[in-house]
Parts: sequence; C-alpha cells; structure tokens
Amino acid sequence: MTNEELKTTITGLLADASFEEGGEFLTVNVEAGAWKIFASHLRYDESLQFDFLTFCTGIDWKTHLTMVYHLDSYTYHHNIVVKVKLDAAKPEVETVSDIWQTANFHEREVYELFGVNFLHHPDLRLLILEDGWEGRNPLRKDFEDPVNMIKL
Amino acid sequence: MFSLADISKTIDTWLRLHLNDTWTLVVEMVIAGVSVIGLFAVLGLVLVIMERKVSAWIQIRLGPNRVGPKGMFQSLADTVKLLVKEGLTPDGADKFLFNLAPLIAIVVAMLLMAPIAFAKNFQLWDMNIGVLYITAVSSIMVISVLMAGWASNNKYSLLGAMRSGAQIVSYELSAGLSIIAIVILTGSLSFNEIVQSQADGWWIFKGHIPVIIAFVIFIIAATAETNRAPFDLAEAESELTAGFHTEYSGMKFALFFLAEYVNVFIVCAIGATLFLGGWMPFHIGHWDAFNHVMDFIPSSMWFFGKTFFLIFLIMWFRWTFPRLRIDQLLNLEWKYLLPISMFNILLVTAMAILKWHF
Amino acid sequence: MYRTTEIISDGTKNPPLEGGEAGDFIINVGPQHPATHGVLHLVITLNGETIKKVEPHLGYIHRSIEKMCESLTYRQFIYVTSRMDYLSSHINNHACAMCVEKGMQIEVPARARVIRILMDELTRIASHELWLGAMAMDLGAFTPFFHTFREREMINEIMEDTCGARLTMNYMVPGGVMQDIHPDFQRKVKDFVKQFQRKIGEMDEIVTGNTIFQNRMKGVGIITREDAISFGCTGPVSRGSGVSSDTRKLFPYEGYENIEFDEVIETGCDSFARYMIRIREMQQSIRIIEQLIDNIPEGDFQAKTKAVLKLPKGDFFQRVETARGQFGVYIVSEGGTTPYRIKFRSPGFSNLSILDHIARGSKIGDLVAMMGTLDLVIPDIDR
Amino acid sequence: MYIINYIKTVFSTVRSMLVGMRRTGYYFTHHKEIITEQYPDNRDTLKMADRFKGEVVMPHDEKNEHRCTGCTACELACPNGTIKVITKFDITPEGKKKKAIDKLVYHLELCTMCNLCIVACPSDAIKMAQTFEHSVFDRNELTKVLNNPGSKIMDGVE
Repeated sequence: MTNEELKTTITGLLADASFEEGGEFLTVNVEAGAWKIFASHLRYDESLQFDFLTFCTGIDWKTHLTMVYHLDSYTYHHNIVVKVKLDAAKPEVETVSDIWQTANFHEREVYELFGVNFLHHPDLRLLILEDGWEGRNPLRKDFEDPVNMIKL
Repeated sequence: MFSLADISKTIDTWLRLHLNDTWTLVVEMVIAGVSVIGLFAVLGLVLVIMERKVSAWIQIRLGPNRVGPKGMFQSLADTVKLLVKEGLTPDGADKFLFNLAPLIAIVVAMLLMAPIAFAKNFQLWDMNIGVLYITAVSSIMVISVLMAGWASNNKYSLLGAMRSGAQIVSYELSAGLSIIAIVILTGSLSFNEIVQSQADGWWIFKGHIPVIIAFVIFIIAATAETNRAPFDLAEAESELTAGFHTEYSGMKFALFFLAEYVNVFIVCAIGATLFLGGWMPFHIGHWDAFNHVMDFIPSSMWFFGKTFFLIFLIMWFRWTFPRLRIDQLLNLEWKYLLPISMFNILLVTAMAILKWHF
Repeated sequence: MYRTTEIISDGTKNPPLEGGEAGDFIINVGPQHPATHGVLHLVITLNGETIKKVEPHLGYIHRSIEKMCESLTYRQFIYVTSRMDYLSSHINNHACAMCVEKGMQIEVPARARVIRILMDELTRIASHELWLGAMAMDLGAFTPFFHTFREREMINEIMEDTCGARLTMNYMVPGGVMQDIHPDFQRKVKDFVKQFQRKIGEMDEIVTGNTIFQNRMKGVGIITREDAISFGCTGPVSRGSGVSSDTRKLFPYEGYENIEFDEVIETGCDSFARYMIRIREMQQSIRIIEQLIDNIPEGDFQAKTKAVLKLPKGDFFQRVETARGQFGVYIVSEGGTTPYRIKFRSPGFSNLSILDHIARGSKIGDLVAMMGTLDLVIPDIDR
Repeated sequence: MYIINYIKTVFSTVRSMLVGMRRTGYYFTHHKEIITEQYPDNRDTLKMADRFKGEVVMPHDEKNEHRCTGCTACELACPNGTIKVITKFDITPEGKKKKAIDKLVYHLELCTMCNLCIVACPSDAIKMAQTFEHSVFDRNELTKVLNNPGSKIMDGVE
C-alpha cells in the first residue's frame, strides 16, 4: 500500500490519529492508552499485516518521552512509524511483546535505558545493566555518572 | 643385529652371575619399572610433538618451531612448565579423590603395558590371558575419569565425566567383540601366540573382509575409548570448556594428558599386534630375497612402526572430523558398530571353523 | 548428584532462577566460554543433557555507543560503529554514512557508490569465512578454521592496502569514501576471486559433505517462518526459514537495484539451511564483485561537502544488509552538529532473542550448533 | 528396505569421511601450501601496506621545519581527544606576532587510527606512519609530542 492508502486505512482504525509530515516513512502519533489496540490492528488487520517490528526505542525529550516503533510488513512490503508520547515522570505503556515477540528484548532494553515501564510485560528485568541499576537510566538526558562517564 | 631380546638376555645373565635368584628378580623388576616410566616420558614427549606437528601441517601452519631444531624440544619445555606450575585443588573439591584420579589414570596406563610384546621375545609378562587382561584393566580407566569429574565439584566436569562413562562403557563392547574376532581365529588369548600365528601373514591380509571390518571397528572404538576427537565428548572444548579435567592444573593435569597419550599408544599397539602382526616383519609368500631384507629390520622397529602408523591415523581423524553429539555417539555404537561387529563375529567364527583363512 | 542439588537449593549460595525448580542443573555458559566467541553469558537450565531453558545475560561489553554518539559530530560518530559488529564494520559505517547523506541530501558520486558496494561485499565474504571456520570449531573440527582464514587474510590485505586497516577501517565518510582505491586493488580482488573459487570446493569436502557435520546440523534449531518474523530475525537466520528478507532486494540502496544477484533462500528452517545460506551467499557476493570490479566508473571518490555537517530537524532511518542481517541507523536530529539521539538496530540482538525459543528440548551440543549458525557477534548485541 | 538404507548410510558415511581425510591428507603432505609468516624473524623483509594506519606523525624536513600552522583542525576533528594543540606566538622578522605551535601533543593510547585528523588537516602537516610495534612498559611513553624540539614552520605554509 502507498502511504496515502495507509493513511486512509489507519484513520479508519483510529479516528484521532495524527500524522507527521515530511519524513521518509508514514509517521503516526498515538496516545499511550490507545497503542495496544492499535498495535494489534496493525498486526492482524488483513490489509495491513505489519508482522515485523524492526525496532522500538525511546527518545528522551526532557519534557516527555517518546516511544518509536518501526514496523514492516513482509506480506505487503510497506512500512510505518508509530510514535507514542509518554509522561516523563511516570512513563508507562502497554507491552507489545505478545504481538511481536522481538519486542520482549527491545522493551527490556528500553526499560533499563529509559526507565519506561511496560505494563504486562512477561519478563521485565534488567537485560544489559547489572543488578542495582534499577531506577537509573543511562540514556536519559539528565543522567549523570561521574565515575564511569569520561568527559573529554 | 640390534635386538631388545638380546639386551635383556645379556642383563639377565650378568645379574644371575652376581646375585641369587630372588635378588635378580627384584633388580629386574626395578629395571622394568624404571624403563616403563622412561617409556612413558619419552612417549609423552614424542606423541605431543607429533600431534602438534601433524595438526599444524594439516592446518597449513608450521607448528612449534622455536625450541630446539624445528621445535623438537617444545614438549620438553612444556613439561618443565607443567612441572613448576602450581597444582591447585579447588576449595569445594573432594581432595582425596581429586588427587587420586590422575594417579589411577596413570597406573592403569602402566598396567596395560605389561602384556604388550614390544619385540621378538621381549615382553614384560607373557601371560596366557593377555587379551582378557587388557580388556579388563582398561575398563578401570573410566573410574579415574568419573572420579575426576565427580571430585572436582564442577558442573562441567560432572557432565564430562558422565558422558565419558556412557561412552567408554558402550564402546568397550564393540572393541571387545572385534578383539574376539582375532582370538577366535588364533585360538589363544596370549599376545605372544597371537603374534606367532601371523608368521605367515598378518591377520588383516589373511583374514579376508571380516577381519578388515573388525579392524575398522576396533580403530573407531579405540578412538572413542581414549576420548579423542571425533569422540572427545568428555572434554568437548566448545561445549564443556575442558570436561572432566576443567579444574586440574599443573602436574595433575599433565598426568591426565600423559595418560591420554599413553592410552593412545597402547590401543594402537594392541591394534598393531592383533591385526598387523605385532613385531612380525612384512612377508610376501615365497619371495625369499624380499622376506630376508624385511627380516633384517629389527622386530622392535616393526612394532613401533606399525603402532605409530595407527597413532597417525587416529591423529588424522582428530584433525579432520567434527565432534559427535552425545545421542549420535551412542547411536553409532548401539545401532551400527555393535550389530555389525556381532554379525562379523558370526562370519569370523564360520571362517575359523571352515578354515577359510590362509 | 547430592552436591549439585544441595548448592542450588541452598538459597543463600546460589538462588534458583525465577521459574526454576530445586534440582535443576544450572550451568553458566560464559561470560568466558569457548563457544560464545566473546563475553556472552547464557544461563542454561539442564535436565541431564537436555536443555530446559536458556537465559541470555548481556552487558559484559556494553559501551553505550548510542550515548557516546550523542556527543560526537556526524563525521566522528561513524568510526564508533566499526566497533559494534566488527566483522562487518564496513557495512555498519556504510549505513551511518548513508543515513547522514539522506539527511543532508548529499549526492554520492558513482565511483564512490561502486567502491562502497565492492567493500561491502568483500566484508560480507570475510565475515562469512570467519563464521564458517568458527562454526566448524564449535562443532569440534579445528582444521577448517585455518583454511578459511587463508582466504580471509587475502581480503584483509586488500582492506589494508586501500583503507589502511584490517578490521576497523573507517573508510566510509558522508559523501563518499575517505581515499581513492589503491592502484593494486582491482588486481588483488581478481586474485582473491580466483583463489576463492578454487578453494571453496574444499569446504564441501571437509565440512558440508561430512556426514557428522550434516547430522549435527540437520533438524537442529528449527525456526519456523512465523517465528523468524515475529522474533525479528533477519539475514541468513530468517532466509534459512524461507523469509525473503534481504534488505538489498527489499529496500535497495546505493545501486544494488542495478546489480544482478539472487537472494538466497532456503526452506529447511534448521541450522543446516542457515549454513547453506551463508555458503551460497558468499558465491553471490563473488558474483557481485565480478560484475563491478572491471566497471568502476571514473570520477570523484567523494562528494564536496561542507566542513561542518548539520542535519536538519527530524528523524532519519537507513537500513542495510550486513553479514548478520538488517542493520538500521535511526538518527533523531535537532538541527545541531551532533545527533540528539541515535538508535542502532543491530541484527544480532534480535537474532539472539530467539535462542531460548529454539534451544528448549535439545542437547548441549545442539546449543553450540545453534549459536554457531545464529552467527552472534557479541559487541553487536551489546553495543 | 531398512537393511538397504542401513547399508547405504554406512557406505555414504564412510565415503564422506574418506573424502575429508583425503583433503586434510593433501595438506599434510603439501607443505608448500603453508602460509605462516614468522613475524619477528621476518622483520627486515616485512613491508607494511603504504596506507597502513600505525600512528600519527609530523614529517620534518632536513632544516627541522614542519608544515603545521596550529589551526587546531585536527584537534576538532578527533573523536577521542587524542590530539592537543598548544600554540604560542612567534615574533616574525618584521616584528609582527604570528601564531605557531608550541607543542602538538598526541596521545597514542587514545588513538583509534580513524584517519579523520589527517583528512581534516588543511596544510598536510601530519600523516600516518606505518609503524605498528607500539608496546611500551610505561603508559606515559605513549603520550608523544609530534613536533621536534626547536622546529619551525616551513616558509610559505599558511
């Protein structure tokens, strides 16, 4: 499907979805509460079938956090970017690891690096960092570690 | 002509001139013990450098080439290093068994030396049940491996030891059956008589296809019994780091290492004795001139030549083949080698009864 | 067995893992282990020889490259990516350079594009050669390792001539390549192609055709098509399960659309299929090199760029096909000289996540075969 | 049928083994295929690739003059802070003050040989040397001053 067709289909699924213009990919902004249902639509809708989650990551905008999901479809070879805005103080979003299994590891990584709490994640533990790092999120912009970070 | 038998006879007569019978026996035993230990040391050095050179040439490398001419003294240097290294015993280990295991390994290897005929009329102990003795004593080997794996209190070691146990116990069957093939043909369990029976031709030539099959099975089983690749599951470097000797270091490790190589030597010596005629020179029918030339080569040379050929074969296996998985290993034994060797025994028996061999 | 159980059931000494039961035989494979080719740490729960559960513990070589890149300029951050998947460092650098070019809208000269593709494919072959040797070593055969390194050495020498380094070249810059190719480049590459085609048959004799090898790999580590997609597997891992996932075909970049080559797909779904994919992929790479090596267009090797690169505000994503799968660079720019946020989508990270799924119920020896054919490079997973 | 398959398996296995052994046996007997380089012994004949990135050096001519203007382009280009340019002011014969380098400090221990400083240098004052035996016993020895003591900037280099 072309981006325009995708746009119409997605507007049909999610009335209040807003689109970002100018990027290479079709970018949809979704509310955190609506993400899970929207994700299962993206995955299982016959005409969409986004079956491949390329990656998901977080971005710290200081005032808020954004989750970015890059989705591909191996069936139709179209792609889409979904951005979910999260609260900086208490970032929480539903997990999609039951829809795309790869999200399991990616969300664990985001959990420890950004502190995003994925609700109903089957195994939300630290993946990369050692024990005792809970609550300190290295990829947040306000993270300071005078011991391990070298300033040149 | 150089002959080990002559040397031993000279020593014997000289001792008998000066001492009474009891003391002669004692001194001769000491000499035999010292020579076995000496043989061990030399075998360890030679086989290690041989393995390293063989592997290097197969792997388009040069191999050790720094210590001594062409690196020939490399294994000597390694031995010195292992001797001066600290022999650690892990905290959680069962100290007694942990230290006992390498000793058992080396003692078993020494015991196996007894009935082997190194040259014409040169044998430590010509017992009438030599073959039975070898198969019986070599089973003790598995005890040392199990002991080492258990006493180390390391999970890798334990897994390696258990694998080794399963492996050695099952491969002993087909090794034994292929040895029995020769015993049936010869009608004797004594190594000396087995060699004598090959005076007019080695069993591998005059035994037709069944003996060749028995020989192949014996080589495979021997490789497995000595825990060498492709059957090195007890060590399995990429799976269990070092298997049953993960926790061993220094001289204790060296003893395991030595025992492995001596065991390789022994199984190859047995293979050479049973199938390739031991110290018997290579003779062809009635070509007397040729046979005479062959007789001129000392019998010990024949024995060691054949043994080292088999050792090379086993090394060649090791540097060519990947490792089997544990279930495939047992499949190979129970589904292939054992049925084939049982069937083979029938053929050999028929052959022996009907006198089909030469 | 009392010792092992005792220690495991003793909560203070060795607490049972979550979901573990007392009596499980737990083994740490790694962080220092011959089969993990790096500092990967797998906690394996065993029942005898059979694997009940595999749990990867990462982070032993995590350098937080994503955070580091936030303080490096768009020219500087490229060299860091060589340190991620060090076996396909060229291709990683390529992705970053292309992502910056996409943001800056720099037109890359034709000569530079061809040189880049040549380097990519040489890197791919070198990576697969190393993988082949290392995997054979995992399965217990030591010899193929040295034989494959002989060919890999030729590629390393070509790289050394042109890029000045053997492993972490930093040859790709935004706008082209750093230096023109060495005058000997074409001759040496042709020599390599000849040598490769002469020697690749030997691998069939020692490795592929060997019955032990085949038995060790066939039916081991089955990844179904659905699992491959859902777990985000890319590269040879997913193509071994019949997924057409070659980024060079799906999202062509840098002129791959004009080159004749086949996307290698096997439907065996097991380790042997993944093995065959890589062997055949090397031959496809040779095919690409043969097409291009005599047709390197004349011209500049680098486009004229400004001294200071500033990406416009926005986010940019570029993906390439490395030897291990789809590698993606996601740059979020605020309009400054340094990226605001960079995310590297590394193929190894996603490929690793399927390990637990496929390893359950198989033997320890199988785990080694699976890890071998997943072709894990640990710095790529940890970043 | 089972028996035939069984025998076939045995024979194909043995055959594949022999094929592999023939190949390794070939290498065992053909020592000309050995490609090992005996590194410290072949030091005299060893030739590194002429673009090999060993370390950053500053070439001086016979009059002890270099081409560095002290513009700090290399320092800015370096991702690791490997290069530190310490400048001073020279008095030219006309009596004018002119900026020149006092020291160009190079930390080999931080350098990743990425070549970015060489590319950035506008006056080709630094280049990559092909040396590669960098091991020293003291880490401080890895911090080098690239310009020779008493060296001057070459005439005509701006």
